[in-house]
Amino acid sequence: MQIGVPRETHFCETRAPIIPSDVGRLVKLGATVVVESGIGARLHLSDTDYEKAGAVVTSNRRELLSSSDIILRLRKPDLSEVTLLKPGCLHVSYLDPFHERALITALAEQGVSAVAMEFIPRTTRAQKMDALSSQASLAGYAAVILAAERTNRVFPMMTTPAGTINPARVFVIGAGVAGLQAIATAKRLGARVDAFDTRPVVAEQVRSLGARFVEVDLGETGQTKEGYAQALTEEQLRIQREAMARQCAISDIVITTAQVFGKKAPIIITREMIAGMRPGSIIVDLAIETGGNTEGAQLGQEVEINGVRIIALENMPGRVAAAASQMYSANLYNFVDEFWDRENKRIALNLEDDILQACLVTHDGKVRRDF
Amino acid sequence: MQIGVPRETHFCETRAPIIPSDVGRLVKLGATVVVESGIGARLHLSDTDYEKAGAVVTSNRRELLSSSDIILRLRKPDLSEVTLLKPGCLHVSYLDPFHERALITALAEQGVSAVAMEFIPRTTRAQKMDALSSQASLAGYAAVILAAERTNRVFPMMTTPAGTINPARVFVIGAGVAGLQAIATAKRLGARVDAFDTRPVVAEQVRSLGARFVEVDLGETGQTKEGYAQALTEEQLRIQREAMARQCAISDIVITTAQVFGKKAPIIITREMIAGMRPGSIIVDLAIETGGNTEGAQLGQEVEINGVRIIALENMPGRVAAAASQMYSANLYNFVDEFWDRENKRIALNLEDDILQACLVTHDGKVRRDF
Amino acid sequence: MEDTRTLLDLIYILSAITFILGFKLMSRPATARQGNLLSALGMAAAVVATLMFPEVVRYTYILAGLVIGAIIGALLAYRTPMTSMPQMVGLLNGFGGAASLLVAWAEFVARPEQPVYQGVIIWLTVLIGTVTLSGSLVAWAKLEERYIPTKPVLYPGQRIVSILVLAAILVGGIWFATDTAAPEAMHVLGVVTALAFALGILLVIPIGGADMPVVISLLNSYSGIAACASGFIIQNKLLIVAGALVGASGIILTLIMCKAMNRSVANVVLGGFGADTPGKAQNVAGEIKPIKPDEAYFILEAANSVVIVPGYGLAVSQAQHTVRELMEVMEKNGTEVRFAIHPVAGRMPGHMNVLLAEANIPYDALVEMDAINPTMDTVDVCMIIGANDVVNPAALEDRSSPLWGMPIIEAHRARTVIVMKRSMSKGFAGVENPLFFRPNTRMLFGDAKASLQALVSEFKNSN
Amino acid sequence: MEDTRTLLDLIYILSAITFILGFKLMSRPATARQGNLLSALGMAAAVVATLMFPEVVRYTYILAGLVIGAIIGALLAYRTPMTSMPQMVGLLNGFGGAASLLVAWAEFVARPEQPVYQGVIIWLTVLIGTVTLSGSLVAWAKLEERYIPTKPVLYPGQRIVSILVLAAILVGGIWFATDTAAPEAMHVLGVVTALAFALGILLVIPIGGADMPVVISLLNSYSGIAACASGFIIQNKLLIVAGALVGASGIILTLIMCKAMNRSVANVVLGGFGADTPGKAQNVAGEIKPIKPDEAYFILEAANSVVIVPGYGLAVSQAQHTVRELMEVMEKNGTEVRFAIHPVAGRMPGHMNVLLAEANIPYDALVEMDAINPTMDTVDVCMIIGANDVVNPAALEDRSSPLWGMPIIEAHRARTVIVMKRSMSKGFAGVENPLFFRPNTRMLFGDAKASLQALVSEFKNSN
Amino acid sequence: MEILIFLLFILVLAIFLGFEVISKVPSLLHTPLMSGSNAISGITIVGALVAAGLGEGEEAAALIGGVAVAFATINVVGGYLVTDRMLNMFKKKDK
Amino acid sequence: MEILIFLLFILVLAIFLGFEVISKVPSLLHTPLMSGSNAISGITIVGALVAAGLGEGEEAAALIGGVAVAFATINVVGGYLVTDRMLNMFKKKDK
Ligand SMILES: NC(=O)c1ccc[n+]([C@@H]2O[C@H](COP(=O)([O-])OP(=O)(O)OC[C@H]3O[C@@H](n4cnc5c(N)ncnc54)[C@H](OP(=O)(O)O)[C@@H]3O)[C@@H](O)[C@H]2O)c1
Ligand SMILES: NC(=O)c1ccc[n+]([C@@H]2O[C@H](COP(=O)([O-])OP(=O)(O)OC[C@H]3O[C@@H](n4cnc5c(N)ncnc54)[C@H](OP(=O)(O)O)[C@@H]3O)[C@@H](O)[C@H]2O)c1
Ligand SMILES: NC(=O)c1ccc[n+]([C@@H]2O[C@H](COP(=O)([O-])OP(=O)(O)OC[C@H]3O[C@@H](n4cnc5c(N)ncnc54)[C@H](O)[C@@H]3O)[C@@H](O)[C@H]2O)c1
Ligand SMILES: NC(=O)c1ccc[n+]([C@@H]2O[C@H](COP(=O)([O-])OP(=O)(O)OC[C@H]3O[C@@H](n4cnc5c(N)ncnc54)[C@H](O)[C@@H]3O)[C@@H](O)[C@H]2O)c1
Repeated sequence: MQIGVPRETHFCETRAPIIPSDVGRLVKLGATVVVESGIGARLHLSDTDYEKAGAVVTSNRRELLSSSDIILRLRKPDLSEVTLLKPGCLHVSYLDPFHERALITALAEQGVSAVAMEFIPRTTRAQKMDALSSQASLAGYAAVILAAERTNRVFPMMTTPAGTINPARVFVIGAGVAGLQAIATAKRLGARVDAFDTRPVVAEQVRSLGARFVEVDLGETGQTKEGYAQALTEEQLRIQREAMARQCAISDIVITTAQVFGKKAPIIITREMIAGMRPGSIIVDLAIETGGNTEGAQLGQEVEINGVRIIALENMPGRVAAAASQMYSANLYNFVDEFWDRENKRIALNLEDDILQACLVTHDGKVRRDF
Repeated sequence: MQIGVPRETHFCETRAPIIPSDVGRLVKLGATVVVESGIGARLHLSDTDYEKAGAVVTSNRRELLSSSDIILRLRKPDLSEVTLLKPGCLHVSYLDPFHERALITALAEQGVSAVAMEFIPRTTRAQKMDALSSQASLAGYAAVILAAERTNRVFPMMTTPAGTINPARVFVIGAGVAGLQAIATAKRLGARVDAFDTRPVVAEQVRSLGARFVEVDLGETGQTKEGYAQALTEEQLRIQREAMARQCAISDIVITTAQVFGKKAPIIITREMIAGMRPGSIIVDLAIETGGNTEGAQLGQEVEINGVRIIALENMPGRVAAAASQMYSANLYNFVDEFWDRENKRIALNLEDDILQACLVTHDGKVRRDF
Repeated sequence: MEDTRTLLDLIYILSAITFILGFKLMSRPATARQGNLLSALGMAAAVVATLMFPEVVRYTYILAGLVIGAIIGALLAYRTPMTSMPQMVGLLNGFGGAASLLVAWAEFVARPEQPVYQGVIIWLTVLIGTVTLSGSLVAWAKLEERYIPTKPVLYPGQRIVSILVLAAILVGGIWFATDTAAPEAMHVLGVVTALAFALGILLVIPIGGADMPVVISLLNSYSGIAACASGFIIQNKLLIVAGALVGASGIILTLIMCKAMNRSVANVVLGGFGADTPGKAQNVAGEIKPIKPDEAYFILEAANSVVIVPGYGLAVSQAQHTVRELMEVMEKNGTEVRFAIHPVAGRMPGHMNVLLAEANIPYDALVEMDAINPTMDTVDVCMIIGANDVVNPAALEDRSSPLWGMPIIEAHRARTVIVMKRSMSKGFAGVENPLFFRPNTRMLFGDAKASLQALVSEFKNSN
Repeated sequence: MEDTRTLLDLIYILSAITFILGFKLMSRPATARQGNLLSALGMAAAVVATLMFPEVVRYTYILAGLVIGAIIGALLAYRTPMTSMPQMVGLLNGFGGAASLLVAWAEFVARPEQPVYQGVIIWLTVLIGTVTLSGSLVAWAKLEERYIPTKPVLYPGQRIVSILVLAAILVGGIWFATDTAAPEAMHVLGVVTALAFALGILLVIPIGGADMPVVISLLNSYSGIAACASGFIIQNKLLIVAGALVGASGIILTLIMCKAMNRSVANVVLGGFGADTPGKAQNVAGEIKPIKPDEAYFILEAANSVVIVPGYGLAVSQAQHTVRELMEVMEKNGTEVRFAIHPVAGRMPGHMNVLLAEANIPYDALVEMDAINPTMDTVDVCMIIGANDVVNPAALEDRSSPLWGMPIIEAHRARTVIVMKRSMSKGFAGVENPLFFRPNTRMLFGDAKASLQALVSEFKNSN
Repeated sequence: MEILIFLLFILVLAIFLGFEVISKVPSLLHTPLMSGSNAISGITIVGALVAAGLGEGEEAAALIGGVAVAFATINVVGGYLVTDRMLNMFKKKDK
Repeated sequence: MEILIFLLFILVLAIFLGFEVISKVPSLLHTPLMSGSNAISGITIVGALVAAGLGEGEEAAALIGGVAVAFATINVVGGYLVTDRMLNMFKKKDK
């Protein structure tokens, strides 16, 4: 079986979908691995590094796409490239399924078995291939580091001969995977950290990291059986915003990660709230790729409103591309490994498997699940 | 007595020499405080903030300089402004005395009592006015944050479903005030930290922060009675470089702070050593303002050599300007307070005082100490 | 003559000293064996000295008794499998009670005319000795799981029957002691003996098998009291001293054992009529074996290599600093301590790393799952702190489990597994964990931090 | 008659029990007072019972003795300032020895014809009682710092003289005991008494004043032995029990005290001839008072508010986690614990913050220097951990000090100051710290982490 | 009576000593300690010996005494040996 | 002799008890405990009373006994009072 891994082409993508050590592991499974030349360039990984690991390096991207039985990549494919794919092949990548109906139909029509990384279930067993988790966690880390670099304050308390510097106050809204990692990182640096989430189970997790959970009585909120948050009612959102406003006003750094799976992210920080914040404060909006939690945030930009800097850069995991590539690559390998038939050295998709049930969006010419 | 504080004019200066709360404290001493308009702008501090604290805000810089009995500032004055100063006035700022002979002669000729912050002695009693310490400490912190932001790796170890990410290795060369703070910050973030310094007493201090001290047998090194390092012999430098080369090759981040008071900083990292480092590694050179420890480092720039990024930005404390201004301002206040005659509400310089002995470089028309 | 007496008395004093020292030594693991040996020597000296007593003139019965007793005793001691030790101790104890009761009978038979106070003492010795005998027999049978059901035997009116029997014994005692020389005295004493035998059975049979060790300890104390009482009969100081030592220390030991089980003596002996034992079997095969920190300490103390598996519970209880402390004391004790971190432990990637780094646990002490699993068979103790799903063997063994196929830290393969959590509740994945029911698993219930602190104190107090 | 005897004996048994229980209670701070009261009651009962003895027929001397003794005793007890307690105990102890020796004399005078073994016991009682008396007098005088120099009095041939005196006493003993009825026996006993008096002086005078408490404890044990011996003379069980209790427990107590001082008994009593005390006065005014963790524990246990001042030594010993533990146990004990961080503590700005944050000490528990100083007078204990320069009061008081003018944490104003460091060595600034010599300062020497761990264990063991 | 008082004195002291001597026993040692003290309670053998050694005309008592000796001996011999076996298991690991 | 043996038995038990009864005493209590046990050693008063109570013809002995009573009483009364005063100081803080 040939596994093909094209180079990522998006201008702001610094990650590589696969790293040499995982190429080696795939080769060990008995696959032929073909990668596109320059795949690891932005990570300072040369083609030779990949060749040493057992990959065939090619510059012919079309050929790679059309001859591979399995395509592994990071970002969703360009619509134009779908027709190049070998019918019946397995294609694993992010697909952005809620917004890319056309792409998915095209994949189905081409007869491709397309796996959407977004749909890997959040079960304990599937965690090793859960790229949403692995990347979100790094995004949380990167957000704090970025905020620390941008702010003109220091995070830890310092009692010095020239007076005492108070610790920075960091407020994390949404304590999912990214939020928890942000809490942990800010705590490590010595900040005073508060956090909020609508899912009540999160309070214990926040405290287990030594941060304070901001209690807001929103009434019933709940979570889906997948563990995702449910969207709030308008009234609940209003109550939340009020509480958030108070907390933001005393915070130096606000990091928002609130998302509702499959929906646009809720607006939590309004312009008035920003006006109530101290000039010089920083907001990092990690939900920007699904619409953002902050009014006025611009995808890919840092804007300043009333002296408050709102950072809404895209591809936050890409800021720590070495780690992010290592993890995404491992996610891909674990996926292939899970469904690999070691005897016949080929992929064997058991359509009954609950992981595939969830993430295999097209197969046999049909779109398999609705979303 | 009028205390005048002009705005900092250097383009890359983000700090303010004084902050409103210290203005208030000076006013309480019985002084009239005049500040130049816009003094706190880059810190998001408005003129009103200063006025509220009791300062007179003026846009007339010349008038401010020529009418004040005490001038407090951060950077050394422009040679052109010296003649404006009121003879007999006290002028407190950095003076860069080893390179600014002409400036100092001018100050003496003008009859100014000029204090060089660089010469505040490193004694326990003088620590509260020791700006070298307060700023160096912040520089150490900022260097690590900057490195963390620039590297594409993460600092802490992370054992995750997608594999284990090894902690970044940070190597700190020169564990003075800045180096120690860098060690502490990197440790906090979860890195594996090694450090080296030529002064043997430092080993214990490094270990007291939980980092490893790299033992290199250099023979006799010693320190001055002020606690500063002595310059090494050529032979010693060679031995050191060898040991450093080994350590750099396995480090992801190298932070250099090695300085020899009053001399050009020693070159510790040579081009060969850089060639031996992994592409993607980072060097932050904190000694750049006294010449730098890294061959190829460019003041104010980030250059890349063989994939190794060498960061040699100036004014590192300025990256955390809020904290740095707070501390520098406190240093200035503490200085004035120390020599303030509370009965007569005026400054009273006791020339016998060991602090003044050290830092008062011109007085009564004469240059008072040699350097 | 007078001189022999004095010599004998001096030997008795020495034996008494060996018993006292023996007790002291036996309460520390390191010296327990010497203590036992010392007190055995004292016992031997006392026997030899007694044989030289001027009153001892006939040796046939003595020899016969000694030889028969020694053979049976030795056989019992060597033939009994290690697992049946508690019931063996119970049985031996019963024999001790029998001996005391017989001594009282012998004295009475030899000299039927006795002052009232002696009569009382004889009656008392018979009573206590007999209760010890029959009670011990029941305890033994229960633990052997033969002849009598292990679980509490209950019937209505239990207490009333016991109280009536006791009253009858009391009446018999008064009758007997007021005139021991009366012709019916022997019969009265005979009836008292029979009733006391019944009483012993009545008292022990309603108590469950799991509580038997405590009962045996209490009966042991009784047998000491019986020996002490018989010492008063024949006015022998050594009997009094040794008997009182055993009686008193037995009571203390009983209290200590009850405390270790988190029960009161009254609860065991009285309220315990039909009490259920804390760790009951569940649906999953196997039984839960809860332990206390001091027992966990002894397991860890003896271990050469320990692997700690932290989980979300460690974070919840914020026990990271305490676990480092435990690591330090264990390492000081010469044990190799490693941490095995499962990739999904906790609630975010790297959760455990954050905690352990905060507690300054060196990176070298961390081992990855893939590196630890192959060595798990050689690990003495795997200590699981607030983890659950990540050590669930169902992932390897049960195709129907939602965890099936997930790699886990194979804690179950370690020689002993100690699991620290607060209850039997499930982990994140919401599935039952068969590890907790394995024969080599011990559950240390409680908040992880509290349990760890208790362990650290055990280590610190023990040296 | 016989019945009174039995009654008396029973009362004696009760007194003995009160003494035993009294001892138990007195070894725990919470119950010590009751223990003392209980044993006093037992003593009173014993005295009353004895007065009813059939042998007691003359009451004049008894009454006189009791009244005079009670008045003097009460006066001594109430008039003595608290600071002179140790020497008072020594003096009282000497009187106890005197009583025993006189009892022996009285028995001898009343019944000069005694069997040999009684002669030996009389001689022994006189010997021990007299040594106790004279030794106690010397100890008292030394502690009072009157009459006799406090420091060891040494002269050549010390040991030889002592040994010769002891030999003479032995010879006298043999002479006396072989025939107590001989005409010269009384003179012999008189000479023995005199020599014993000299021996007591010889033994104690070479020991330094700082070791006197240990000596008094040992003499206390002697006086118990003397009482015990006099019990043998008049064949009184209570005297034997009480005397033996005091004798044995006194020895244990002596050992414990020596251990707390890190000395061996031999070192104190023999080698101690001229030993110098560990904490000697220095140039700076005042004296160093080293303490052990258990004493520090008692001070902290009783404190309502504690301020901890960390310094560079805390970092060196990496004791941040342990200090947090101590904070937790103290807070559990109801004590308010705050940390006062001096701006220049450590070796870099914010050094202490890094440590305390790592150990998860909440920011709320940190107080700035300016905030803590005004409240320092109300602080029960200021605990200084590896800090030195930052608490040096010379900065406030000594114009010539290089630290003059630096604001410090004014630890010296707290009620009690506990300083934890390894030695008397100086801090970064290289200047002597007069704080260590203040009357309210106690030095807890040792690595900060080890000391803190010891304190934590003390807290944990005590409940 | 005098003797009884003495015995009482001894009893009281021994009881106290019994309470004191065992204070903190790790649960590991509960069973061995119980077993060891059980063996000591076999001291009743001394009484049994005296009874079994009774001379002429005390046949019956002596016989009872003999049986008592047998029981006591089982207790003593079995008790010490069992205890020893148990303790033997706890030998410290060789470090 | 019998009585001597009894006394010896008692002595041995009492000594052991003495050793056991004090095990871990905080140094804070060293002085009070010493002082309290010192008061107990004043038990010699019992012997002194017996001597001082001797009747006719034992003038001398009784006189000596009287002095002994005085000394012993000082020891007992002073001892208990001093101990109590000391312990009074350690009263627990009121929580
Ligand atoms: N790593 C990630 O990124 C991530 C993210 C989300 C979810 N998860 C999931 O979380 C699970 C992690 O496994 P795990 O073994 O670490 O945790 P777990 O399976 O959730 O088990 C944690 C156990 O800790 C115990 N516990 C809680 N508080 C405690 C306390 N104070 N003291 C002692 N014990 C306490 C609980 O039992 P008691 O209540 O009986 O004490 C519970 O059974 C996996 O299923 C994983 O898929 C992981
Ligand atoms: N904060 C800064 O930026 C900075 C920078 C450079 C210098 N300094 C200077 O450093 C000093 C700081 O004052 P400080 O009070 O923190 O420290 P210090 O005055 O240097 O005293 C530290 C004390 O800790 C004790 N110590 C060392 N290791 C120990 C251990 N393992 N366990 C217990 N005690 C230990 C030492 O006494 P033993 O040897 O007897 O144990 C020493 O006296 C000031 O003089 C300050 O000026 C500060
Ligand atoms: N089984 C596993 O091993 C595993 C692995 C990873 C994640 N998970 C679970 O998946 C779930 C989703 O995690 P995620 O990080 O991907 O979530 P996400 O990115 O969808 O959302 C981020 C966080 O924002 C919160 N949020 C939504 N609306 C909000 C609002 N109005 N205000 C504040 N917060 C709001 C959510 O509750 C969530 O915690 C979590 O329960 C997590 O524990 C499980
Ligand atoms: N008394 C006080 O309170 C106080 C306050 C601040 C600093 N100090 C002392 O002042 C001294 C200087 O501190 P600093 O940070 O300003 O020093 P610095 O900035 O002059 O030098 C930085 C470090 O580089 C080291 N160094 C020099 N040459 C080197 C080489 N070839 N290789 C490696 N390292 C080299 C020096 O030893 C020093 O530790 C220290 O001893 C410090 O403790 C004292």
